[in-house]
Amino acid sequence: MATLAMGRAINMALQDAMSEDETVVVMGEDIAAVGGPFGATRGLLDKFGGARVIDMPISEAGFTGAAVGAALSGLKPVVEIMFMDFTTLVMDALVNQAAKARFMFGGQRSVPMVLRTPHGGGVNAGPQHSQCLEAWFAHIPGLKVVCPSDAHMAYALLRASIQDPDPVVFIENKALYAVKSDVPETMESWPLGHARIVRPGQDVTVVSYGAMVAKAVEAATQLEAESISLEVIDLCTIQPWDQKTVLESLQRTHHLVVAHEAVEAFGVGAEIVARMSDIGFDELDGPIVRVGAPYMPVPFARSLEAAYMPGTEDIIAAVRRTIA
Amino acid sequence: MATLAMGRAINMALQDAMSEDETVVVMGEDIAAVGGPFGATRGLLDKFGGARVIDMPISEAGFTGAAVGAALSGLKPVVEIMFMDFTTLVMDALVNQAAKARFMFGGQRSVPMVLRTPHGGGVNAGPQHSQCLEAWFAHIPGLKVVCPSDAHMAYALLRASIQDPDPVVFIENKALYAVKSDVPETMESWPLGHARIVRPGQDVTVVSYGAMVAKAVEAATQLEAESISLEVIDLCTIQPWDQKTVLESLQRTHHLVVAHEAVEAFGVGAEIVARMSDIGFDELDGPIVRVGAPYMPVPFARSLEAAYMPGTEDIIAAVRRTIA
Amino acid sequence: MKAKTSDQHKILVDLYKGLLLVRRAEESLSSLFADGIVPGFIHLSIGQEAIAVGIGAHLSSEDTVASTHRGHGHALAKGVPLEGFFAEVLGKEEGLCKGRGGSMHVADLSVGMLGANGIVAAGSSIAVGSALAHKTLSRDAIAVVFFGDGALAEGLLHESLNMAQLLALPVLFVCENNGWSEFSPTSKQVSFNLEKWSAAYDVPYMTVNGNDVVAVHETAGKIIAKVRTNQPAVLECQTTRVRGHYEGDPQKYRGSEEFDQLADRDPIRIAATKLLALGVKDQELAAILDHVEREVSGALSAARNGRDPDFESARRDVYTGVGA
Amino acid sequence: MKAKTSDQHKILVDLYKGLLLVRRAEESLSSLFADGIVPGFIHLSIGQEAIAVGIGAHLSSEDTVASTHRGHGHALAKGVPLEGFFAEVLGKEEGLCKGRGGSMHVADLSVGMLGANGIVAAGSSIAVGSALAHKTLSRDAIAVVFFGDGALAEGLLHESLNMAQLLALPVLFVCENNGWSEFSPTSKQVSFNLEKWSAAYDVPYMTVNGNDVVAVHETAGKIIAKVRTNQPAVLECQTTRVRGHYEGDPQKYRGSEEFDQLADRDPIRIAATKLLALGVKDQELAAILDHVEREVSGALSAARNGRDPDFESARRDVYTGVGA
Ligand SMILES: Cc1ncc(C[n+]2csc(CCOP(=O)(O)OP(=O)(O)O)c2C)c(N)n1
Ligand SMILES: Cc1ncc(C[n+]2csc(CCOP(=O)(O)OP(=O)(O)O)c2C)c(N)n1
Ligand SMILES: [Mg+2]
Ligand SMILES: [Mg+2]
Repeated sequence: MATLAMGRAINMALQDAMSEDETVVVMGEDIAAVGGPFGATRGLLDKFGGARVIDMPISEAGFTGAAVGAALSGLKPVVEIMFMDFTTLVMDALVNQAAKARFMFGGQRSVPMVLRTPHGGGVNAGPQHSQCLEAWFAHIPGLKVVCPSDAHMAYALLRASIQDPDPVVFIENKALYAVKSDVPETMESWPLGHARIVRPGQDVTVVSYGAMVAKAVEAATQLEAESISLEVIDLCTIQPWDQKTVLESLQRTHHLVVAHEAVEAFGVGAEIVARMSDIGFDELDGPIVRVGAPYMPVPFARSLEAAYMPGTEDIIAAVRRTIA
Repeated sequence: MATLAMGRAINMALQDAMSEDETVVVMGEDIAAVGGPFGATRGLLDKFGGARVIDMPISEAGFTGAAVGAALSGLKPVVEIMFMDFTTLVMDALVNQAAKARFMFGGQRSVPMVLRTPHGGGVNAGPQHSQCLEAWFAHIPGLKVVCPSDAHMAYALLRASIQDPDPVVFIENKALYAVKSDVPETMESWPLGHARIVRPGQDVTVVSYGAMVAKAVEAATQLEAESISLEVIDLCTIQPWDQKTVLESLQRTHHLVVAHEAVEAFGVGAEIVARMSDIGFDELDGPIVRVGAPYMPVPFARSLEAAYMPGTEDIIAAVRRTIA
Repeated sequence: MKAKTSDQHKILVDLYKGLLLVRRAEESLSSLFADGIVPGFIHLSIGQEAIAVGIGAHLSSEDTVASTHRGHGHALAKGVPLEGFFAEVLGKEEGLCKGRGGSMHVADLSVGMLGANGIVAAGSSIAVGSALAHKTLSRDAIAVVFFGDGALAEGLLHESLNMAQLLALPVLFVCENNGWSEFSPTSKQVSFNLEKWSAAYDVPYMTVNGNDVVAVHETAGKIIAKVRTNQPAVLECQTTRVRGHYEGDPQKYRGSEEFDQLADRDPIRIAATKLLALGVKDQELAAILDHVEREVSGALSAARNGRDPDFESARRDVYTGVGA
Repeated sequence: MKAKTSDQHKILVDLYKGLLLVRRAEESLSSLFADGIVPGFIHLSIGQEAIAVGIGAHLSSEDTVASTHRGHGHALAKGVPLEGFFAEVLGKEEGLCKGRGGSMHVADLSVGMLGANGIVAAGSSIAVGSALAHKTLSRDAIAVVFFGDGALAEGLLHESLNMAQLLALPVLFVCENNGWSEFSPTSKQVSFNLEKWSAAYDVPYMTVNGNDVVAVHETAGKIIAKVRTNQPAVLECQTTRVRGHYEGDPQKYRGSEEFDQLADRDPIRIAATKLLALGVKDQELAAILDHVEREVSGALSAARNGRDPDFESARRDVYTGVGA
């Protein structure tokens, strides 16, 4: 066991993917010589050269569209969009082109591309550099949506995302880049569409992803003292998501909490609740409670952002409410 | 009582709004001399002149951004985006600028603009001219989202949307443009955030909006024969939505179906279910069943699109399942 | 000298055939559309065929083409099979895209046709990416993007031209300038001159009479030679849209003088005149027409006999390899 | 003659004061940032102040300004109150935006400051819309958008310039060309020449040494006179970024020769030299500095004493008039 920061794990996954498959290229702003604003692409230029590590102008729509064309023409582009808020600029390329091409061309060709982008608050980056928009992408047939919770999963899921033949939106919580966690000596890829039970438990299932997973684990630790046992599930892939693992857990615990950093209203949690309260209706011994951000843009000031961010306390409150 | 096509009602609402308030301007592609591809702006140029009825180049991002700047500077722009699929091009203007400006400027100024756009299938317009994306906008704090179900509501809600001080995404199901329905002699505005019980009933509540409302009413008519009584609610406003009306209905019927034309997964219905299965948990005598499109782009061929579109049959099946 | 003449002769005969093929295919679709047999809406390139045909003659099946909503000519000139083309536009299982895309999404990756596109200007970044793949994978191929004059207002085109020039990519940007953007003259939508615009990026620019297939072929030959050295370039083709923006458009916004001039500018008439001047006999021309006629009607009736597409296999094509 | 000199003198003294104000405000923020007191990240305009100051001197509070991530100078030169400015950047309730936006969203609508912006190039369309409002509402005002050289790669800028020219709007496009786009030279990101580019749109263009406040003031005066006649125009200011892209950026990517040249191009030094040449005494300059110094430190300490923003009132400002 070694420990690794999530940013470093992403960097390793990119390196390994590029070593293994010559058609993998990376594209984005300041990703080559500089190695990316968060360092995710550091060293790639030296190792793989400018033909595969491509600095792009500030033309997000243009180079994401280019990635679609490249993916249709034999490359596997991994695009970096510096902040998830900027994915607002690339929605046509992702939604009308990448997501639909395979389907609307009659299955002639897949679009093997990955769009990496950081979301999330906690660093006072303000309303236009913090938003969590994963729910958008999960609503689009043809896209896959992935969000790792730590270094190991970031490596494993990014490898799988790059290997995947379909367009994947790969979301990195920026507060996790510097967070170190244990990783095995050799890391392998983790299949898309499979959740992971991070911590088994009996009383309440907590489904989460990304940075909220650690907070759910923390809630579990705190509630142990009261003999409330949480089963914490890391969704890993948001679309297609692992309904089976969640349902089986619900069948054991009969209580469910869904937690994420994104705004609660119309967020990813809504789908999980809606699905489970349908196929799992007879299993439910209490309401499914969601934890998510309040209905407001991510505010800048330290005190405001701290009040805004959903956390361990909120998960604990949700657990209490579902078993009340 | 007169009867009116929805397209005509929208045209009247624009006319009346522009007559009443000189700061209302309309902007879009081919909306002036031509009156808009769906005729919604017909006659406005003659009546209000080129300074207020403004043809724009094919620059959706640009003119939606301009609408934000205009709204911050004293106008009330009503922007037309020709197909909802093209809103992929204006997400920055809507999400990072319009939605956040009031909040992030400390409440200094509101952004009174409306973005009108048609969604929906049924006319074989294919994968890039049919998508329903309302769930995206409903997830964005600061935006309001409205979707009328017939001519009267289109008039009433568009008037309210233009009067509203905040940015409103106003969604028109294109299959309804030519559909005529009864309207009162004098039409007034209908407040945003208020649902409407279109048809009272006792056994199952069906919540819906846009083109699905008529299908829900049709389902109610058909099920009458079996003495199953549906209460059909037209949501009218998707964000902020009328939780009170829905909850009160659920408290009477104890069964809920939510139906829309958008893809079911991560759609608007998910939020309604999630919310009601939380605050209405104790009221539920059966699972809340959703009706929505399957997880695929909107296909082109007639037979495919017909199979794709959720309809009355699906609502009836959902009703049977929740009371089973 | 004699050899050269007969080469020229052969080339011109082929170009003429190409023109007739597109023309007759579209005229057939036009009457089927009027009869209600073509679903959705279709945009015809009648009057503009010489551009697709003159350029297409220089392209191999490794070269890639990104097209527009008005893409029938581009597809046929790129060599997509006629029957599969018709079957697609008619929404049949035998269509190139299994009837899922229709006229606006005709694609055949096996011959380098990356697809028509429902989003104005979207092809430009797709072509840039395709060219990037050609170059990165050391393919001796170029990418061609067709776009209309109205599309010049889209920011994406600017981003694409800039990227192509920065990265020295083999992309040919072909502007089909027909003076119209839907129902409005493009002069009201585009304030800049394409020649000067290209010069600002230091991108080579040529212009040609887009209704003269010989001129297009010749000029395209020159500029494509440049593009094959990884120098992106712009080719502006002055042309005429004969039909409405889409079929069914009554074109009330066009003056009769404009229509009067169309006959003289008919690409087929222009080509026939040249052929006759080269000594080709009337009968030979008649024989070509006859040949094309039979090809078209054969393909069309085969296509019309096609099956309705299979819904379940469509559903499985949202992601790759989901299997039965 | 004498009057003119003393006018000039007075103007130059005011410009000099303006420069010092921005400089000292930013230097203070720089050290507070190093001490961990400023939340988030800040982009300083040190070395570029003459542009904001020279242009700002021509603007009334009816005129509007749309700014960038590097917007402190634009805000201060537009006349936003210093204390509210500092309080905002520090995330205080007393901030211009109640601490919700921070450095990247400083706005003060009461003086026509439409906001800094976290999205590169977004200000351009906002300015176009603001100018549209000025014109439509017959206000004798113009809109100014500032943007960096890197922003030229964004398609939105192209759309905005085209719209402004088509609609004959009073917008001044100011390019602050500092040669850098984050950590990369802009020469690698923008393939075109702004002068030729403007010419393609027939938009008047001027260029000026952006480090010489007198030159900026003079040139801006001329070009703004044109803009006030509803002729959009481009002003390119050649300038120097002294600090890193953001505070904390070690600038390893810049050579020492570049830094060596910065002192000679310091706008304050250049202005001081001119003032001394006009006969202004050293003491007078010292007195100005002293005055500014006191103003800045007074405002800053007041701002630092501000309160944490109120979360509940922030939440209420998502929509207008939600009330307590
Ligand atoms: C992004 C986008 N905006 C608007 C439209 C609607 N639309 C389809 S074709 C067209 C006009 C295109 O004009 P031009 O590029 O000159 O092509 P032409 O139709 O003349 O061939 C418009 C506005 C669209 N399909 N996509
Ligand atoms: C749409 C968008 N893309 C990327 C960024 C990240 N970013 C912030 S500033 C910047 C460079 C801007 O360069 P320039 O326009 O020259 O302005 P300068 O920083 O030199 O003042 C980038 C890429 C952003 N904020 N918005
Ligand atoms: Mg055209
Ligand atoms: Mg710069």
